[in-house]
Amino acid sequence: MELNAITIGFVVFTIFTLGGGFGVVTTRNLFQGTIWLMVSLFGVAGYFILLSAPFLAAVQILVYIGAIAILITFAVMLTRSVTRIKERYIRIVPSFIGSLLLFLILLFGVTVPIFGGHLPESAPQYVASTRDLGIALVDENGYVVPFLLASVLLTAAMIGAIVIARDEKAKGG
Amino acid sequence: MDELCTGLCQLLVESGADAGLAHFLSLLVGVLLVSGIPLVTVIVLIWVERKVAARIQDRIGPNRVGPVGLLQTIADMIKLLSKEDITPTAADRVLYNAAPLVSFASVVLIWAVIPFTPFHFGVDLEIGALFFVAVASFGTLAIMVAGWASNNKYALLGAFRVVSLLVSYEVPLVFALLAPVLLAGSMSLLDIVNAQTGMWFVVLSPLAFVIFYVSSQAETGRAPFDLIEAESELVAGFNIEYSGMKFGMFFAAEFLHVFTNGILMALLFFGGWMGPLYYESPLIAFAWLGAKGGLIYFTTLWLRNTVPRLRIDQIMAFNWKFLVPLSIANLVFISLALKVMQELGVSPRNLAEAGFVELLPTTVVLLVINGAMTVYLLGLLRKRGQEARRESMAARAALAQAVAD
Amino acid sequence: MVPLWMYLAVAAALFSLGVFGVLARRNAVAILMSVELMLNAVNINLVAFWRYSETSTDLLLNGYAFTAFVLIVAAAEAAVGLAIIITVYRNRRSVIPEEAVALKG
Amino acid sequence: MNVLNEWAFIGVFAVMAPVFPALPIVIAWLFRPRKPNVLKSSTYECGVETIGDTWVQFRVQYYIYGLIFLVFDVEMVFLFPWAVAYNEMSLFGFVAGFLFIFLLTDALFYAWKKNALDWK
Repeated sequence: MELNAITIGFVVFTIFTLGGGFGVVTTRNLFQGTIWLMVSLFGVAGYFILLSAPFLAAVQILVYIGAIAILITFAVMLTRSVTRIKERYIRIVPSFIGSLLLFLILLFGVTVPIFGGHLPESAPQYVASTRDLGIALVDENGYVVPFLLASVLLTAAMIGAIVIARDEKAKGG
Repeated sequence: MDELCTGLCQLLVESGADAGLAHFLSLLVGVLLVSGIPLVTVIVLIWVERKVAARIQDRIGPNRVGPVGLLQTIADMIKLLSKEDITPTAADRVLYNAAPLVSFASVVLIWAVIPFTPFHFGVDLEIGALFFVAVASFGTLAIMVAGWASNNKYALLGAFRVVSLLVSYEVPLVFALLAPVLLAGSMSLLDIVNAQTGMWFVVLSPLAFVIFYVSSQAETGRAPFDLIEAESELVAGFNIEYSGMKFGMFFAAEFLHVFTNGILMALLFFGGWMGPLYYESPLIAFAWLGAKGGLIYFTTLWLRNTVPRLRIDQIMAFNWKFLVPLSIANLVFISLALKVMQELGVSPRNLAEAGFVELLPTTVVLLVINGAMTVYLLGLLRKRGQEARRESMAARAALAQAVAD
Repeated sequence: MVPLWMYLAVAAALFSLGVFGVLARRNAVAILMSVELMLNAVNINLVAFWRYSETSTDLLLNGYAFTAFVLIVAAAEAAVGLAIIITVYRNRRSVIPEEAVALKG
Repeated sequence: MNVLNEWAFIGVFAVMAPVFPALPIVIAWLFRPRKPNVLKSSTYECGVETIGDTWVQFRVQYYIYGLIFLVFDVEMVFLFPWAVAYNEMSLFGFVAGFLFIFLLTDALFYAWKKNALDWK
């Protein structure tokens, strides 16, 4: 691997993604955990840019850092998760062994043997643009059904979450 | 790498520098040039803000340091340097210090995609319009972090209120932003400006501009939505524990954000650098953009200094029950009318190549639709206002009755 | 260009981190965050496969569009999941899933 | 490749952007006086001693606004490709986009009817 903008970017975003992920599963303080999660997801957005999908990167930033981060923060405050739980883990040893095994299987059992040398190292030159996505999303031969189903899902999620979260007996605070 | 390496990069390579290094250096010079503009502007902006506020309040404003007080900001910065910087013991030190940096950086980063003239810009991203919304969401998170990391009840309470205000007003902002994107058929800011050759978008969709204007006023936390600064209620809000230069950074970010929004509105709705003789020289184009952005900026200052603050329940109700439905309806009507006209062949499909005359029928139809919506909305608001007045008068009368009894 | 398997390796690592978080963390909010990590690991894979496969030339946007839909599902999951956590907390004063056993047989 | 060059610019810009505000803060750190004392660096609550956690319990309404925002944020983001492709789109696609908007507007009106939008 030569040293150029892409490889530098890849290394930086890997540090962000995995470092942030490590922070999420280890930090005691859940507000800091939220920030770690955002660091990790920012790294994933960086990957999307390296993979020529800048629209998805923008969506990632907007949805996660703009909305889900705020939502998780609100939930952390509402449940006082920051201060209440002293012990972080249950069944830590079996979980650790299990996830380590999973990682090794995924890496050396699936990824390296199948994709290590067989797929082309260079990607196709032509990249679909946001306009192509827009046309495909609402095309009858494209993704119009999942597109509308997604809309139904969002509506259902919003209605459901409002019904669940709303407190009939008003509370001060 | 070779075809990318032009201009300064090429010069460096020819003088014997490493190709990668030359590439990086030319990028760095570009970044410094582009970011220099907002950084110089913000120093002037603080002076403008104070001077305008003073004039509106019938004062003179800064007038001691330098000619007409122009160097006042420099003097203030030197003063801030000598101020003690207190970090509360209970604070989360890393996040506490990072928040002002992210807050300021999120505003400066918007300038990376702003085209200053047809030929001078940092980058012209395919997703330009989405980019600045995405970058602005870092600013929201920075406020949340600042409020939490201060470890202060007032700071956290202030941050919660401000963040819920910011996210709420982002909805109409982005729906209004969809109108120019739809008209231009592109998210690149350069394409959006070029599509306004025949007709400015403020004429094609005035309501979208009004919604964008109002919600960006809220996004920057300016009156009548200045919950960020609600001194009388929240002892200043999320930045209460900050002092010295870090406190200054939050304010610099806010001032710069207001002006940035002015420039963005000039680009999205007022044809950017379009104006007489703009093609003669990039300087004239740049001057046009600056003049339009500055004028919009001035009106926001004017508004800030003349209207009172709303209560949070009023702000939220105004957003969710008025601005959001309006912005959705606006988008629906514009896209419907345009599609019908395109199918009938009255309206051109590519606005960038359409002249003023070709666009006339489109303009008239869209203006009529916008006018009808405005009349309806004004009627609605009038009715609602009368109801509210009647309610509060009844409440007042009941109170007087109770006191009399 | 970075070879495909490196992206897949990072995604595998992120996924395993998420699995560890889901299994081992006590707090329900932390578990939800770990699920987000797993979803994002899947997204990296989808986009990487889309980018490196030959089909991206002829408008077959499968990976691209799937990622978009996964994002939508992630948003819906976060909204409902957090709402459930808040409600459980309100009724039981606890955010530990093992303690919310009212629906158990 | 050209696209990535643009993003390299954004990358350098993103690295530099926090440096600009950091510079004056660092300079201030070099010059500023340091006289901390217990009272000065205690939590500022108008002189009253702090009681209890900072993380007091908040009202659920904040979460509900965040939730409605999240749903609309996701919706808006997917309207952007639709708006970009607007001029080249078939009538069918146009109507599908409309349906998408209407389905989500439903949710807003539901929230409105249930008074979930009221600040209480």
